Amino acid sequence: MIKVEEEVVETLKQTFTEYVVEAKVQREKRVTVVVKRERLVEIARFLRDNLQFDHIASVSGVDYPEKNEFMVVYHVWSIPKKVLVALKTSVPRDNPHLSSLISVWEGVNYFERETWEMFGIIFDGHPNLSRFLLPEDWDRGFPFRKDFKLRTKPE
Amino acid sequence: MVFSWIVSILRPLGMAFRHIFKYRFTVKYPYYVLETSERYRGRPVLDLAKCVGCGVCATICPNKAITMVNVEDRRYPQFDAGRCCFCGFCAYFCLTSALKMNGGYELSEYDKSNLIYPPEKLVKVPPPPPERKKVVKLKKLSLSTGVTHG
Amino acid sequence: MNIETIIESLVALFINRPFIEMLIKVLIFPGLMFPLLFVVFAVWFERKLLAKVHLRIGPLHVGPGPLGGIFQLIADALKLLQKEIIVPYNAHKILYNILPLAMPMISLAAMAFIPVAPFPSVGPVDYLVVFYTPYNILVVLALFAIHPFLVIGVGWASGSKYTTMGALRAAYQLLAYEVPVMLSAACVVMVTGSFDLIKIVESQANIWYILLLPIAFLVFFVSMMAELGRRPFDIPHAEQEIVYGWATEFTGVHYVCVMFAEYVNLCVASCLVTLLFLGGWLGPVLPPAAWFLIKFGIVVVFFLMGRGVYPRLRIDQLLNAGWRILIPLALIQIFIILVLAKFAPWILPVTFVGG
Amino acid sequence: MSIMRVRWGPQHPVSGQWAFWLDVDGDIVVNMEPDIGYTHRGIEKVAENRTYIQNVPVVERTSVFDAGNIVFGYVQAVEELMGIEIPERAKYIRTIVGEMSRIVSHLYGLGLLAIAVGFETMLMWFINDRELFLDLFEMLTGARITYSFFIPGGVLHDLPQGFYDEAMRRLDYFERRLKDYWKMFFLNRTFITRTRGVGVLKREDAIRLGVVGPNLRASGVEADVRKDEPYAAYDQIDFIIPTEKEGDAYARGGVRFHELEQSVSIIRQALKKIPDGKIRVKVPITPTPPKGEAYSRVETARGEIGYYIISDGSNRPYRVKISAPSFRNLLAMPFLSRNVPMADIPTIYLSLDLIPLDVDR
Repeated sequence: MIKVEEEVVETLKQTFTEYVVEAKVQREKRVTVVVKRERLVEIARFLRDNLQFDHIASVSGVDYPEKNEFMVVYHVWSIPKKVLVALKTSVPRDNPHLSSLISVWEGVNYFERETWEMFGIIFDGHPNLSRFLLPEDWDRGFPFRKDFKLRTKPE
Repeated sequence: MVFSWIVSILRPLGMAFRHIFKYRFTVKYPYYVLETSERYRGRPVLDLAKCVGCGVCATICPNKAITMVNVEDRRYPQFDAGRCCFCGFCAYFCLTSALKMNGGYELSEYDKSNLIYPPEKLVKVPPPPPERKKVVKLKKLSLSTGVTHG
Repeated sequence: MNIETIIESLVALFINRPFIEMLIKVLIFPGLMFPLLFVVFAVWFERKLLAKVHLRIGPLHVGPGPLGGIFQLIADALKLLQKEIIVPYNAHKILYNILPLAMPMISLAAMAFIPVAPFPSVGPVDYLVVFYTPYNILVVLALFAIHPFLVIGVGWASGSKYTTMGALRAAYQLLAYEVPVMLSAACVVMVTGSFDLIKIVESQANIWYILLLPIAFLVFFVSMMAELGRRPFDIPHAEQEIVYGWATEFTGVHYVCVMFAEYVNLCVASCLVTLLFLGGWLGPVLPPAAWFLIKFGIVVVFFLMGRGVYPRLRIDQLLNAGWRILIPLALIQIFIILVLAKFAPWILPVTFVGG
Repeated sequence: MSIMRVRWGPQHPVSGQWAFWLDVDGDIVVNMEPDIGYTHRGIEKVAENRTYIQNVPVVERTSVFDAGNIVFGYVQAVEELMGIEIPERAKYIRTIVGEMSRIVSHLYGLGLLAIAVGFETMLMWFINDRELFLDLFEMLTGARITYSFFIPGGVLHDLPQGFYDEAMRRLDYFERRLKDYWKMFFLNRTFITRTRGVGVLKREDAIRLGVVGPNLRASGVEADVRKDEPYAAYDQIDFIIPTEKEGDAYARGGVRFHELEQSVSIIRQALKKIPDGKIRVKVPITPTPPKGEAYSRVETARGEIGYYIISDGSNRPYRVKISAPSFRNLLAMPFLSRNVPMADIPTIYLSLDLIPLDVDR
């Protein structure tokens, strides 16, 4: 039952030995892969072309201020294999640059735009990183970061 | 081919004419009100005798609509209808079932301060609909006409 | 000259048969009062009928008992008349103010040429008609054809994107549907051999043209629906696409005028359908005016019903339907008439020269 | 050639709470850009500041049209984090609520599709029959629209007395009405003319853009979380996934319509098979799941919703990412609205069943 997932993990580990930090089967139909950001695009393209991960499910940013890094998680579903892979990569907080995966999965377009807007992670190569969900004149920083000060309602 | 084309244009017309004579669904609200179900989540009502002041309702409330206030050395919930999202968790998690959801949903007020229900006000059960209003029961659904309400 | 002679001369001037007849014709039955009452009733009836089709109740309050909501339109109109007239910044001020007022006038003018029932009188004809001319069908259709130009003018003068789009759509649609209207009316004229609506009705004594010329009836009805902009052809308004089309910017009295004109047009179109194809006032037992009103009412119901049953077409589909289906159908009908004239001339009420 | 830039919304009869920028050449739209965020409430951030159970009504507000299935995903993710297995009966009740919610949502969505082409009757009839299920919801959960009914560990209430009979009667009636609807709307020539061939989304484009739900299935991809990764009681119930090949607006409406039929059958089976037992396992009022993360997928009416929840061991989630179906379908909107007549924009928009609430979160 869990064979397909292990196969994915093994293939990834063998192909990108140095750049895969961690790859494991989380549970049935869930695979977690942590990679280094330098080769993110190649690994993503490998996932799409060789392992049939074709359907982007979500892109989430996670803020870890104490580790001084952001984690960007791409969840990709494979329609033929019926497996979800979580492709994680960490980005330093003081220089949040990451190459965009829009050339691999076109569906990440708005997800990356949202992640940029909410976390300030700059996706190099993204065609249109402009204000999306927030107002045009928003100047209070990046709201989903942990150090964003919430304004409480005046009593 | 032409026949099915004509049928597909004329049949909806016939069906629409047939529906003219079916029962209406609308409930004329201010004059008629619907009977709510037993579990209907309107405003919570407090039973002072049962309340032990544990504060579970205030802890679980997602919108902080319930705060605990002191009344004569006892702690009781105070309810703010303006913040309530009517999830019913306060009543569900209440340890002694002192809080119960009541069917009363006519909670609008002219003054915002009236929306805050201190314990002594929260005890009162919302009054039934005024005399002029007629309570429409959930009618039995008739399979031929499709009526569900009056 | 004392006051009694003045009163007597005034009485002689006004209390006489021709003048009272004229008053009835101009102000009451086919004239002003009839379209006004029709608009009030039609709007209410449309709301009620659609509500029934939608399984709702419809308007309920302004008006007595089962006629609840019948005065809603009057209340709405009074409210709208009190409203400020907002002229958009980009608008052409003069045209924007004049054209909407001209619209109901032209519609009412078309109404004046329509005979509705026989009525023994001392005037030029024994019929209930405000202005009589033997070419009245031409006049009515010509007045109808002015509307597209007013609409284009209004849309342009409002100076907004949505009104411009709506006006251009209206132009396409109304101009495209002029042709089938004319052609199908021409069928009736051919069969009757007269441009006179009265003669057209009288010639249907044996057989109504809806039975004799079913294709022409279909074409005429559908293209009239398109001319009026009733759904499924309400593309110039198309609320979901261009807000309210060419009438988006109108407020207050302008809006009242535009809506009034639309419903008077509906009245004129229903009258035309009744007269051309349903035998007008002909019918047994009941008085002719009653027959006319009954048939007229049925036609109105079918005009209004389209809104409850069909979704709106797209402009290209509409033009396709107009140019590729309705016009050929009308031409086929003309051909059929010619064939009938050749082989079964006893069916037609008129004898063709050489037929 | 001159291009006119038209702003479509947020004050527009059919735009909803967002806006499109349309570049229009005559009546043809050459380019379209969504301008969203008018209802952005930051639910993901709000959820970080509340406890796990308090979050249930909050995430429900993602899209209240389909409240049952939206919460379903969240609750499952929390259960996966805490490592609890819910009782069988709760699973069946969840399935029933989820399918009823799907029916309610599809009726609303199909009605809106009809509104896009100017067909009020369809909306009214669908809204009318939506009431059948809202009454059932009121009977079962106590609320008509936002029934925060699922909590981590199970469901709030058991099926009430007489629910089985009432539901069965309503389903019988509804099934009969569905046949009428098919004749009245989907076989209506004008409706077919208006929706056939509009906004054609090909199979490979649909996958490439990451479109989900009925929109993906209307393009010929048989992908449904209920089959791919059965949750709740779906593995014990017999149903099919309706698909279409054309990928146009009519096919998308058709898939939704056939899903209504399937949902009726699923509810019937679930009501018949439902086992006795508990409806909830004990979970503390403020649950504290161990460190970890979970990604749960649920098939909502508009498509697959994904909840990515990271727990840091405290009583509040460290991060909640809601991958909402309308947000994923949104990318298809600019793609489809190139070189189409302006009149097709509302049809495309509402045939994709985009809900601004869901897009903005």
